[in-house]
Amino acid sequence: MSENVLKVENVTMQFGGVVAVDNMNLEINQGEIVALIGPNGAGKTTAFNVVTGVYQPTNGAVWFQGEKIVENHPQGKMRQQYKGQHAGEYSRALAPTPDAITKLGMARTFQNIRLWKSQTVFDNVLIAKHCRTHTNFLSAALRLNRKEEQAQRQHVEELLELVGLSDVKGELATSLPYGKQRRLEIARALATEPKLLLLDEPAAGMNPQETGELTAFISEIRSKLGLTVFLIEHHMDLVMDISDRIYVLDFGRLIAEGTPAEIQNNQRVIDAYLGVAEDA
Amino acid sequence: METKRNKTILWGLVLIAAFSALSLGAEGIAEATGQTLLMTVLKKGTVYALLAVSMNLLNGFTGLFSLGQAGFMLIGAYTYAILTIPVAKRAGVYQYYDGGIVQFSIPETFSGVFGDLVGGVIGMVITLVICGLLAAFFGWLIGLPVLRLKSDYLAIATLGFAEIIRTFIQYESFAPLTNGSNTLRQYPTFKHLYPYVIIVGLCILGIVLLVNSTYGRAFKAIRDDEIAAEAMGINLAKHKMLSFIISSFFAGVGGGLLAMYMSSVQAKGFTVAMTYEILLMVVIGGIGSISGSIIASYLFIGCSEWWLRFLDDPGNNPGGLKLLAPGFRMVVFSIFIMIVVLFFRKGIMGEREFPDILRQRAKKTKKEAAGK
Amino acid sequence: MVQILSTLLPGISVGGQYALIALGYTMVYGILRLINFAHGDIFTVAGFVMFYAVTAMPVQLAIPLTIAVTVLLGFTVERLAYKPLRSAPRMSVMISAIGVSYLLQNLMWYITGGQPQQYPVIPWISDSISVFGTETKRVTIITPILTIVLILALVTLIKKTRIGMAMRAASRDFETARLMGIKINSVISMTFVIGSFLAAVGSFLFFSNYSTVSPTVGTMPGLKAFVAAVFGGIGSIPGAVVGGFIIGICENIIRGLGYSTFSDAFTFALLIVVLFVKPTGLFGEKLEEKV
Amino acid sequence: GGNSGGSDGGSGSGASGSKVIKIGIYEPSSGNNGAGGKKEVLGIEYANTQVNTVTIGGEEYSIELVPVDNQSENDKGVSAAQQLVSSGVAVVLGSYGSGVSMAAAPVFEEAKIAAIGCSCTNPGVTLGNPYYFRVCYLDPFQGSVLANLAKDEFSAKTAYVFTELGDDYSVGLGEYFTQECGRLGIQVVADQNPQGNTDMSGFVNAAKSAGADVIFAPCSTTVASLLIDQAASAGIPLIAGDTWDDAVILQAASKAGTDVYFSTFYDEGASDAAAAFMDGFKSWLNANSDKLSNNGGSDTVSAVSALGYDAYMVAVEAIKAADSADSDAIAQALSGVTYTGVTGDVVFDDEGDVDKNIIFIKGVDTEKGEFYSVKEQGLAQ
Amino acid sequence: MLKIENLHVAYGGIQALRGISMEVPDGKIVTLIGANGAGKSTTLRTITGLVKAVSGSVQWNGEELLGKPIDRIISAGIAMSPEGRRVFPDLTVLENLKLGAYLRRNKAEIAKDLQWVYELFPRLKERDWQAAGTLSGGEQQMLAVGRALMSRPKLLLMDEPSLGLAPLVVQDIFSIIGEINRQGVTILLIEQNANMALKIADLAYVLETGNITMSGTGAELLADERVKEAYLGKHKS
Ligand SMILES: Nc1ncnc2c1ncn2[C@@H]1O[C@H](COP(=O)(O)OP(=O)(O)OP(=O)(O)O)[C@@H](O)[C@H]1O
Ligand SMILES: Nc1ncnc2c1ncn2[C@@H]1O[C@H](COP(=O)(O)OP(=O)(O)OP(=O)(O)O)[C@@H](O)[C@H]1O
Ligand SMILES: [Mg+2]
Ligand SMILES: [Mg+2]
Repeated sequence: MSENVLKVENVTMQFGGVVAVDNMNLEINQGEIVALIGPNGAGKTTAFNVVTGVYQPTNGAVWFQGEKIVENHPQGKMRQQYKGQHAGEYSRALAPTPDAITKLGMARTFQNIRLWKSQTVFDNVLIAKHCRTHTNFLSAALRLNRKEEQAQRQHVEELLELVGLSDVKGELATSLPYGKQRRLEIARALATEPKLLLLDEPAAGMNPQETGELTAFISEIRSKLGLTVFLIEHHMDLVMDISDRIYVLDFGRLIAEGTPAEIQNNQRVIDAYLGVAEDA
Repeated sequence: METKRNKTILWGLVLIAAFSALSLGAEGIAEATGQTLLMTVLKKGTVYALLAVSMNLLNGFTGLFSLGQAGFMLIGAYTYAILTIPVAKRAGVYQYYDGGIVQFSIPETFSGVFGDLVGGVIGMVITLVICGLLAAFFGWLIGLPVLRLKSDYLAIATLGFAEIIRTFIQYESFAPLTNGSNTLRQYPTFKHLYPYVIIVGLCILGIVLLVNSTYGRAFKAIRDDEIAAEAMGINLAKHKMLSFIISSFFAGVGGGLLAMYMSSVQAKGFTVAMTYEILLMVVIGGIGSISGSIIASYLFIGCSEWWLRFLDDPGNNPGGLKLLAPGFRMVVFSIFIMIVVLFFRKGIMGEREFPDILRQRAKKTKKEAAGK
Repeated sequence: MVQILSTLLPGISVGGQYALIALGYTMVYGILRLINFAHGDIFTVAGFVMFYAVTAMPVQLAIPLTIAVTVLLGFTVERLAYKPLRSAPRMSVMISAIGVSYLLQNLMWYITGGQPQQYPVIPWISDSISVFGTETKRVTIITPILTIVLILALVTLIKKTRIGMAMRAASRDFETARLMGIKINSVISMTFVIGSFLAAVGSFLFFSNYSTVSPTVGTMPGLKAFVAAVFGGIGSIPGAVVGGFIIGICENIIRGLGYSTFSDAFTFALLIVVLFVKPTGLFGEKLEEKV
Repeated sequence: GGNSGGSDGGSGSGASGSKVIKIGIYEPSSGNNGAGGKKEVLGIEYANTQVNTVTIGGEEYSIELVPVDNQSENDKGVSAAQQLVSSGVAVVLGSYGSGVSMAAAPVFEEAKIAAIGCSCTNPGVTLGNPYYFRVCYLDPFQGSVLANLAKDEFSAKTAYVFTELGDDYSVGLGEYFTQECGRLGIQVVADQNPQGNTDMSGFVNAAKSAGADVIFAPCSTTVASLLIDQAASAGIPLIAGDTWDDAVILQAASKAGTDVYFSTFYDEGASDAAAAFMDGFKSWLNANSDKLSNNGGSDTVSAVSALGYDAYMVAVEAIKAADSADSDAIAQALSGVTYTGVTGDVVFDDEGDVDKNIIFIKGVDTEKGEFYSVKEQGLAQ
Repeated sequence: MLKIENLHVAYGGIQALRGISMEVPDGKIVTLIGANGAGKSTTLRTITGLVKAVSGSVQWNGEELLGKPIDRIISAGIAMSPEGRRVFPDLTVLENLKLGAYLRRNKAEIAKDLQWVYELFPRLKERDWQAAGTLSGGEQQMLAVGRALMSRPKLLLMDEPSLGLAPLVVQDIFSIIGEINRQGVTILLIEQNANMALKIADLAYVLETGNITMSGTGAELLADERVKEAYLGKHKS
């Protein structure tokens, strides 16, 4: 079963005249940790947004577990403005909302933390389980779904245990320190029972010490839950430590792909992104 | 955990029973002492409690800023009146339209089967449910185009729909159905307070249960952060619509109850001002607090329609002052509101519920006891 | 021709009045993200102030006095009812605005006894003139012209001047605006001063046309103006103006066709259609949030 | 329960030791009809200064007025009415505005307290409610009479009927007017003003292009003053119902200089009693600045004040006839009361309405800035 | 010189700063490091007046800043690039930069500084028409720093300027910090990237749950075992 989990096929994302992602092609296999790196404004977050359904790409397609989930071609005003390639190849407009994609088994965290502010740590995770409930609102209100609810709460407890937040589960999410909020975001994403986890700069705002802890944590959940992880990060310690493969993006274009060792020594990547390694 | 969740239903029913019994007793005392105004104010407060809670579900729990409440109430009120006016009285009510085109009355139909009292009550309750369903249907219809709008745009669009509904109800060509601009009246009403308490209590219990269910949590997630909610697999369109429809349903039921309370309805009263009033109650009670909405409704009604009335009477003027005069009451009342808004920013209850406060108290006293 | 003109003229004139009031909404919204529900009432107060002022002084004095009092009122309302809520949730400020509206209406009721009052005749602008054979007041012609002049001035102020830039900066993020050295309280007061000034000017034009002031007379034009602001994209100045004129003209066409029952409903229906196609109004900024 | 409500209320001991009987005033003093409501109250208050005691069972009772504000709104009216019931009034007067009266009717009926409407002209107020009475004529009659006026006075071939959307008084009166026009062969063009609209020019233009000889505008004074201004420029005369008997109209019409005719309940020249009321009321008003300001600042006598006066007097007659302070007894006695008031004779029919067959028509003398009596109009045979 | 003495700050009941004292001498780079939630940002926000202190004193060249309105503090020559970038999302890049110079009047000099900022961050020049809200995270960070520079401050407060920046740009940012410092600007820097911060800092303080627990020159702290253990990560230097 060498079916890849995620395949991005000829994706171009254009905002007016700005080409944020330019003809991107990449594949992620089952169980891998793949990093996407590149200079600021290279289009990494935008690529995530396309994959998760927040943006509809201008052209191209996205496959998830062998199924085409997103597809588009330049339409309307874009037809003239389009600067990318493969213009004629796609004809459908397939644009599920993010929630539909999440239900398929993909979950993400955000570059700027987006927890539900007025909710407790526990509820933040529990709410994310909502997409896996089967009861309708009437039976939920009348408490006819006790078994399901019970099971969900049990799962949430386990997740919190896993990410090490059990002791603060009753507190408001926003009262946590930054590092723990990041972990909570991951726990919340895990609650949707994903196969593929997308992390957008999970170590931003963390000091090297905390980053080290996070690195270990990501490896751990990958092996425990059998996840596939796709992450964006600027902390090279983390990236080089845990990635199986790395894609490098510059001005929306993939400029390199390879193992950490290959990337670290790729002159193009060094010039565009890494710089002379001082402490990376 | 499980037992606690069962308790909500049980406690709710017990509370409703207790309050109905209480209201029955109070009514007896009020009648004996001639203080019937208390009952009237309580009746209205009860109806408004439901209206405020249903608005809170939308504005407070789901974060959808809607100003269409009066429109849904209007639908509820008219549905109730149209379906329950006794056939014999229709000619008098629809005086310009030959008795109108609806020639049946649901309570009367049921009276025929179950006897006057039981059948009448069954008919009235069923009609209230129909009020809710019809309002919910319109909620769905309106929700289709407007729910994609954000914050203030949603507010003005829903407000607009409420106005459109009002115009259509008053439209001459529909008058055989709606009686046009004229008053609908002489329909059956509940004389006592306790039926209001029971019906409103059950409705609010339903909302409380919903809010604390997985769907209610999803609503709150949408309120706190739509983008995150969607990314976590919550279908925005579906859940917003659900909240909107449920809120409309209860606004419709509330409208039906309000019609009963007023004993006559006329579309011209259901203006934006009514929506604003309910919104004030919601905010004064605390956005996102059901017990807050309930408390605020009673306080609001009591204050605006009862306790301050003496301020309107020039006869009460102290000394040579000429302050007290018609209209002064409303000035004082608006100042009250401003004070609450400015100095109790989170409303009376904030986002807490009444049981939370009790729990906190208990914790505190426990702690104090332990401290000693 | 005369028929068309006689429907169009009032439409343009009403549209101009809506536009002037709508500007007040839009400016305040643009900076505070606040629907200033009290704006329509400030406009009504301006009407009453004028009414009482002319009983005591000549019109030439009453006009500046009215403007001064209205501006002062707008300023005071902001200081007392909105400023203390600067860090409160948006909903609280909105409720405060509803509260102020409630208070102003009740206060006017209390003071005037609810009796509609005849608005004084302002010489020259109330004179009748004939345009292409249609009898009308001079104010009908003046309104759109004045509106456009005021708007041009306003757009220049906001786009080209320092204070304008400060206003736009403050509109999203008070704290950071402060960090730039912007005195946001003055900026906000300025907004209210301008908005109230426009409301006062609007009141001269409006009441000269419609002659009666009563405590709730401002509610409907206020609401319409608000709709106009949303229509054009709330926060957008040209939007408010275009919205005002479109609504004013459409209303009068509908009436001209004999469907007055639906003129309000139509206004709202039109609004909903526009919002359906463009969820943030004709010229509204997209409220897209970058994820 | 609830049946014994207020039937034994209505009496008590006053501070001075003498007995007191309370008369409730259920009127708006705020909201849309606040201005009109206050004038009605003035008539009642003036009446109270004229007759402030009544003898029951050989004992002298002083009459105390209990006013309450129904805010011109149906939902607020219910609690206001209940307030009166709670304070134990023996009989109620009011209200200006048929809608609020209908909203309160069941409250009074349940408490078995009679209510006497002063100026609420909608048939629905008294219909089917044995406890509601009124001293004014009804809309069907008024509407028909005004149609006749249009024909007699203006030889109208086409009339433009302008009503207020959502206002039952306005729509109802318009409806009756239109029906009678059909009988009289007058063509009718109708239109409705949406609530809160202030721009009337469109309507006047429509009337003009329809070739209307007259505009019939049963509407509130607020809308009226907007309309008059516009109608003046088109030169079309206006006819209206009883609400226009108000100083606001006088000002507006004088300023605009146009022909305005309206029906009214009261004409000071109709009888000696009417003239006496006029004089007495004016000097009472002028003696008290508060009252004067409640009357809109002028001493113009509104018909609703006269109706308020008559309603009060009828209530007093009923108390006398019942010879009891019991509200239900007073209600029973009311149907038998006959009284000659300043607005004409009051004799109640089975529904509790009075039968009047003549309506006073007044107009505005734009030069003098005064109302004058045009004629007494009845129906064409 | 900026001198902080015994500063206490609380948010409601939460004590964020519990009596810190520190100095930022003229012309130096001073860095403040510490774990998440230690109170670093709070310190900067108190200096600029965004947060009210409970007690203590903050003196800038002898003038007490506590209690002064923010615009007064800014016009005294202090600028801050805030945590989380806080660019004005609706305004263009150019307008954002111009707002940085809001209190300055000399148009010619403003234009010159604009060129300077564009040289420091060429990306901003490319995008000067774009609404700042649509910039990528890193681009926004550049804008925030550029905007602070536009006021030509004497004292520049920087709250995690390297957050979310690409490694290459992080290096750039640090060399820019060095550069503006050489031009005479005093700098108070907060960094998670303690390693680099300590390298360029003349003076450093460690903040732990509202208290200053260590201080010394950058080099001293860099060599300190406890600092290494807690902030620099175990496995790499
Ligand atoms: N909604 C939008 N409208 C216009 N331009 C956009 C929009 N979203 C992103 N962009 C542009 O697209 C480019 C890619 O942005 P993106 O956020 O994907 O960068 P990134 O690689 O995630 O950078 P960083 O590492 O700084 O977060 C940027 O130049 C940005 O300005
Ligand atoms: N607005 C606020 N309301 C309540 N508490 C706050 C607020 N801002 C900060 N705090 C609390 O004050 C303490 C210090 O916060 P501060 O932001 O200064 O930390 P920091 O050192 O800058 O951390 P980070 O590295 O995460 O930026 C923390 O405990 C935080 O939770
Ligand atoms: Mg990014
Ligand atoms: Mg910080």
